[in-house]
Amino acid sequence: MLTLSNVEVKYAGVILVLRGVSLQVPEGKIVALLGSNGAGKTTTLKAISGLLRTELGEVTAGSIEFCGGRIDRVDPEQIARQGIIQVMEGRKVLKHLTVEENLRLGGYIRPAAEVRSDMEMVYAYFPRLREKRTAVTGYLSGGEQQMALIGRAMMARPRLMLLDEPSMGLAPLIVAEIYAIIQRLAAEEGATILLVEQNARAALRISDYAYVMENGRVVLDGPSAALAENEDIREFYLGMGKLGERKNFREVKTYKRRKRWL
Amino acid sequence: MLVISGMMNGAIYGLVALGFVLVYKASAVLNFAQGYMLLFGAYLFWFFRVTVGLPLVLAMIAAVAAGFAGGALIERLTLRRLIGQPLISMVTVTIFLSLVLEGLVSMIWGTYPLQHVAAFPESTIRLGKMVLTTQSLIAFGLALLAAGALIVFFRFTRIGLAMRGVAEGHQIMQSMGISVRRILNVSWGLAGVAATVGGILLGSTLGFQLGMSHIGLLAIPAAFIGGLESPEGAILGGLLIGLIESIVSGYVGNAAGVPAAFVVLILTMLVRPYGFFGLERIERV
Amino acid sequence: MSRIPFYPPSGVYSDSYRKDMRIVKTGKQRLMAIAGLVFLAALPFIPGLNAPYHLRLLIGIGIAVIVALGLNILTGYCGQLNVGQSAFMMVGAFTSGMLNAYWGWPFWASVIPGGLAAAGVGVIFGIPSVRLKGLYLALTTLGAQIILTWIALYGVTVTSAGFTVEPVRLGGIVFNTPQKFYYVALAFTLGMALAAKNLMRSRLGRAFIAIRDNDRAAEGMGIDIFKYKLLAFAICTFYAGIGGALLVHYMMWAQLESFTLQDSVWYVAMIIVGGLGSIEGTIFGVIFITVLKELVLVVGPMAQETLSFLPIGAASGMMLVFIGSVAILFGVLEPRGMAHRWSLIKSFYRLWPFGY
Amino acid sequence: MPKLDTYPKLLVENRRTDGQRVALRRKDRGIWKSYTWEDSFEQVRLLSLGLVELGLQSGDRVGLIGDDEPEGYWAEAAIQAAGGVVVAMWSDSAPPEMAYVLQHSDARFVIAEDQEQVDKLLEIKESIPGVERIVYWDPKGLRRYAAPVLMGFDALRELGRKRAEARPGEFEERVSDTQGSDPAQISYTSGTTSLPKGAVITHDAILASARRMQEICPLEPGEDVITTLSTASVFHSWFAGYNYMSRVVINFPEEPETLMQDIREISPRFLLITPRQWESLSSMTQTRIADAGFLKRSVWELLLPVGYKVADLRSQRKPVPLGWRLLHALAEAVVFAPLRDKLGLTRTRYPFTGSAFLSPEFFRFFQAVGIRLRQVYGSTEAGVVSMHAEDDIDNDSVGRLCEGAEVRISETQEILVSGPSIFSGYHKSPEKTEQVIRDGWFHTGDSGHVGERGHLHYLDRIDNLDELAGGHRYAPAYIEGKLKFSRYIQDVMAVGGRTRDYLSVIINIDFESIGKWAEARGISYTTFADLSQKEEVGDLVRADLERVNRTLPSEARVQRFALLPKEFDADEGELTRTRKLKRQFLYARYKELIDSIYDGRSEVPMVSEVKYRDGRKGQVSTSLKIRSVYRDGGAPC
Repeated sequence: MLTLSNVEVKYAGVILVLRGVSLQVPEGKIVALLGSNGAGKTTTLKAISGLLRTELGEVTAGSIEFCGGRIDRVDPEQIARQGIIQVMEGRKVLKHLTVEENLRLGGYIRPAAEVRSDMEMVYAYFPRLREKRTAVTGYLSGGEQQMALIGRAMMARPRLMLLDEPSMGLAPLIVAEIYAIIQRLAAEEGATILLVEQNARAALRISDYAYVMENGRVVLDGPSAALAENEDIREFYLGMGKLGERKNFREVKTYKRRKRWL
Repeated sequence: MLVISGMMNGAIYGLVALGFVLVYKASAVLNFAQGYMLLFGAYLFWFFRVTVGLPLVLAMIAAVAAGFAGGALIERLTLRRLIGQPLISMVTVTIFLSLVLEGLVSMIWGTYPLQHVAAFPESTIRLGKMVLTTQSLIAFGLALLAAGALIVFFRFTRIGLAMRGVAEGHQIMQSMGISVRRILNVSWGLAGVAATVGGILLGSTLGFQLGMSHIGLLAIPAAFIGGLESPEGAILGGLLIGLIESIVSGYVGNAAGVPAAFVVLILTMLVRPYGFFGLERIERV
Repeated sequence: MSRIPFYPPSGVYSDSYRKDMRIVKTGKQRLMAIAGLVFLAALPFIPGLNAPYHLRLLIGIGIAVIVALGLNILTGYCGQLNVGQSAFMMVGAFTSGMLNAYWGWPFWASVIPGGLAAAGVGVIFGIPSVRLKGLYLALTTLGAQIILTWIALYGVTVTSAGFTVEPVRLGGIVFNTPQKFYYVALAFTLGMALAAKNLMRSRLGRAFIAIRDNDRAAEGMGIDIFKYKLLAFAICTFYAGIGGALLVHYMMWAQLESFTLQDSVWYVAMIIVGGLGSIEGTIFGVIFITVLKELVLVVGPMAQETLSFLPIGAASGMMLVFIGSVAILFGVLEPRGMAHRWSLIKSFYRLWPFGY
Repeated sequence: MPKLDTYPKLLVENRRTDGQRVALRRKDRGIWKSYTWEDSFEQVRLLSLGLVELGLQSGDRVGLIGDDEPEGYWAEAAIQAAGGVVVAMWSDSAPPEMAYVLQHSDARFVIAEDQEQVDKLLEIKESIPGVERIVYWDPKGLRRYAAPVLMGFDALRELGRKRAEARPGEFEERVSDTQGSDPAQISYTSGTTSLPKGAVITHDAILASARRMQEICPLEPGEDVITTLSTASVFHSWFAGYNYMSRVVINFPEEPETLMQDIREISPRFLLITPRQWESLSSMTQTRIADAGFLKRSVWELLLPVGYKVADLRSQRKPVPLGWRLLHALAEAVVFAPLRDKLGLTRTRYPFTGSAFLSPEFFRFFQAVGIRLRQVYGSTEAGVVSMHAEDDIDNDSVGRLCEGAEVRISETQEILVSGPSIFSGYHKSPEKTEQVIRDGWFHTGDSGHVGERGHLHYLDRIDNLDELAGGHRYAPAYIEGKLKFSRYIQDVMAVGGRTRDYLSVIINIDFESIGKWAEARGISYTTFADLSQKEEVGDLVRADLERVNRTLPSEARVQRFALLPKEFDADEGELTRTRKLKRQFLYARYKELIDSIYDGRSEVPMVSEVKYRDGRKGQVSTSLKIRSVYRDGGAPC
């Protein structure tokens, strides 16, 4: 459905952020994109959704195809109309508008008739949003905001959803709740999801395939189950020290062991 | 007597302030060129009416259409490339725009006042001991009408909602498939219309001359007192400013009106920073 | 091989933090700095350049640099917009002028109070807007411009018509000719520029930059936003006041016409074109816009004769349009101004033979 | 005047004559902190008396492990001042290696740098009962370590201070007791064969080598130099001679990682770095210029040949005609001088390479750019044997013989050395000493000959010298050196020997530059293993092989090659600490690969077992392609 081959992204023409990233997102699957801060995960998402252009970023090499058509030169609005909706990190809701207005805007590109029925569908998924319909989203709790965001994205009936760290800054319980909903979305609505996450454990659990990125390049990829077993992933992303027991901060060494991506 | 004429002018200021609010609501940019768009719109109307010789109504429509096109053009040429840039560069560009507009007007039509043209039949009506000119009555009516239309537009239409969304964040809206460019274009176009209509009315009452841009500056305090975000606030702010301006210049004389308006602006900023109708800014870290 | 900074040249190292922070690090730089100063000082005596017209232009640039520096400190470093800079310049000019004309204070005694007066008035206008986030300062400064011009016109009778001011005197030398006044202007400009440069490298400068980039984070770090924004505005208006005082003592005549709203906009254009947040940028911007204005003043009237259908007064309109659009082009195409272009050239030279 | 035949004596002398002059400098948080001779003296005095207080007698061995920092430098002098013998170890050596060395040299104390080394020592604590105390100088992270055996530098200095008050003058007295003939340090050479051997080196031997270096490369007091090699390498002790004997200021880089930047800031007069570092410098330069803009690239391509021409003429001692001299002056100003400035070598009069083979191409490249690169030949056991003098550089030799170094060539073309600078035998292994020292002559194990201008020519290690089935003799290091000149190849091992009739090579690609090359051509890759097996990368390396083959005699041409999916790594015992190939170990480990190369197979499944730093094992299985240089595998076209 979505294929990136050798995508290279530069900010302001100088700073090389992505150095030849290639990945595939098959139809109806959940694909996870792991990596530490600054590995280039969010940039990859923004390259796909075209939002890079508003930040002086541009795709300088390689290509991004979505259902056959190339979309790396297309305006963000057109890309969204083709069914790729990005849920940005940091719970970027429209603060001063109410939940309902957020959702209505979400369905802006859909025919007005269907907006009403879609709204019901979202409320079915997120009952808590129904109570807070008329509240100004600025005053909602973190979890509720995240739900509103995902709901807003669902309003556009996307064929591909780009979720950027949905679990950031949320309590574990709410993270579990949101992940459950994401899984239901993929199962019931057949939505394809590209999930960017720091929380590797949760992401690996619900995704079918996963890529690991490090300073602008994919350094490891494979089925999520296999990756969860991989030595280095356990060491560096799942915080499992030697012999599988959990690492605690007291043992942190002042020197850094060299990663062996062999 | 001063009260009435103040209210009349106030309506025009309100209308122009509406244009200011439109731009702020959609792109959080303080449009310093609003006063000069008024000037340009007025001269356009004069051009259609006198040099081209169109009948009154037709000239007005042509001027308004040109006003819309002018506003949209400004957005298209300059602000479009600044979408990702910090706010400061957008605001400074509007400041330079005011220079360019003033320059264009003085280049095309020279710097001396133009021959007087009345937009509406000139007659006076006596109401009790007060003499009212039809001009200002029509202006008053028109201003209220425009404000009403805009209020409805913002509350209930899709584009209005989208406009309020764009002010929150360009990227968020783009990610939802809403063309931020088109929304900004429309909002600048409407601001152009408001400025042109204001220009026509002001021109017909005070005459077409460069000084009009100075009056146009009054739109800013009017909009601010109203709260920068709400159309109703802009109209009420305009009326208030009109009132103050006429009373102060009546008693103090020598055009004390304009500075007085800004004194009021600064006072309101102290008392109610978000104006009477503006909404509290939500800050979340 | 990690990214090695290639400046200063190899072999230059500092064994104390003071040495590390010096602006002039290498011998070559010191040489160039001295040569520059000597050239500037000797300028009035170089036959080719010392025509009165050139000197008047240079003095104008010097004063404009001082005022623009103040504006860049506020807008470039602290992120607040000021559209009434020439009004505060006027306050400084008239205060220093009146002190001189009516109380007989010599220039040296009246210039600083002129600056302080401007800063005082600035603070009065600044307080309401500085409390708020966003560009409200632009509104109050616009208001200041209009209110102060009105007061000068109608309020204080003496200033409306303009009054004479004695020239600068220093131990017998009367600086009344462009040759002589050039040195006063040069001294002030260099002094204020150096002060600005070091100011911005100090703790204060860093606080301004923090406020510009993310005022919520700055507040979180314990920077009292209100105090620092007000301080930045005070410095900006102080610079304007000094510039005003200098202008008045140079022209020996204080009048309203040289402090209009249009001038304020020119100052804004200068720092946008020159480069926000850079001292060298301010100097580039001032020179660029002033030269452009002179050019149009020459071309304008000629154009008026040739294109006869243009109405009277078209020349001034042409200047507005021409320079206004240049400023817009810079604002849109090169937001970081000429200073950015200058730093690219410098790095190209420094990185030779490598590319990065 | 007591005979100044040990570094501590020189230290005492220097403190007396110019106590206030700067002796050392260290970069700390961006600023170079200076230490005067007085400071150095004070530090060494307190540390030495502290050690004596702990029970150190003269002749005892003390281990020293850590990066090259002033504290280590002072510790070395303190041990020698108290008559002790320094046993220096590489900071990145693995715990079992350290255990063997400490046991073998029965060291009584160990001075370690930081938490990393302390952790390793604590791990092997049971196997080194002889060590009574472990002293560390960088306390970061060690605050909660309760082990009684641990002690900080401050505590040691405190002990020293107390003892100094109790017995004033004891330090000077102990220093003057030491003799030049006493052993100064035991250097464990990792050697390319079995277990490390501990070469005992006396003060006289070190000073002799140091004096030779200073005769050929004299430096004035107060000039700046920078340490580049760890305390464990014997070169470090000769280098310290500059500090003690000519009072040259030694600068210590902040971290091993920031070495290149610190070199640039100091622009040292004398600089010795390993061949691997010269190779990476040259490939960095070429990559960066290739990435630079069109103008810079074309100027470089235009003027480089001028540099080559003049360098060749100079090394053949021919006069440079006026035309070329003018052109060279232009090239110097436009490209070479700025380049040297970027590399930080503007004021470097003596750029040196040593301890391993560096192919002539590199010498020619650096000389073309105006860096008069020279070779020093010597070893732990033999001391400094030969060096290039300023005006007498010949790219094919390893320099003119130094005064006092007598050299003879045995019938098997082996270089024999004798003179004051050779070592006095292997610690606790007399039988190994006999093998190597016979009637005063040390058998270096290197093959070579003495040229006509008194220059020593080095070919390769004796046991590496090999010959093909057809009887053709070849030196693997020579071929490997030529191949390493290409910026795409990081390491290479030549394979041949009597049972084979042609040569083949196993290559480690340079991940960074090939990665860039691949990105530029849109070839997507993920890991090192994946990149190394790409068809396009194979062709790229084949082009380099053909280039080198053209310069080799036809029988010695490389026929087949394989790109290894993992880098040679010292942690797995494949390289010595100075990055030299451990050939026997590699032949054994990759036997299956080598056999399949010669069976003509084009693919071999390879499961290479990877040892993580904390001892855990991991498997990496890849199918490794074997390619032949000439399509038909037949005779070279």
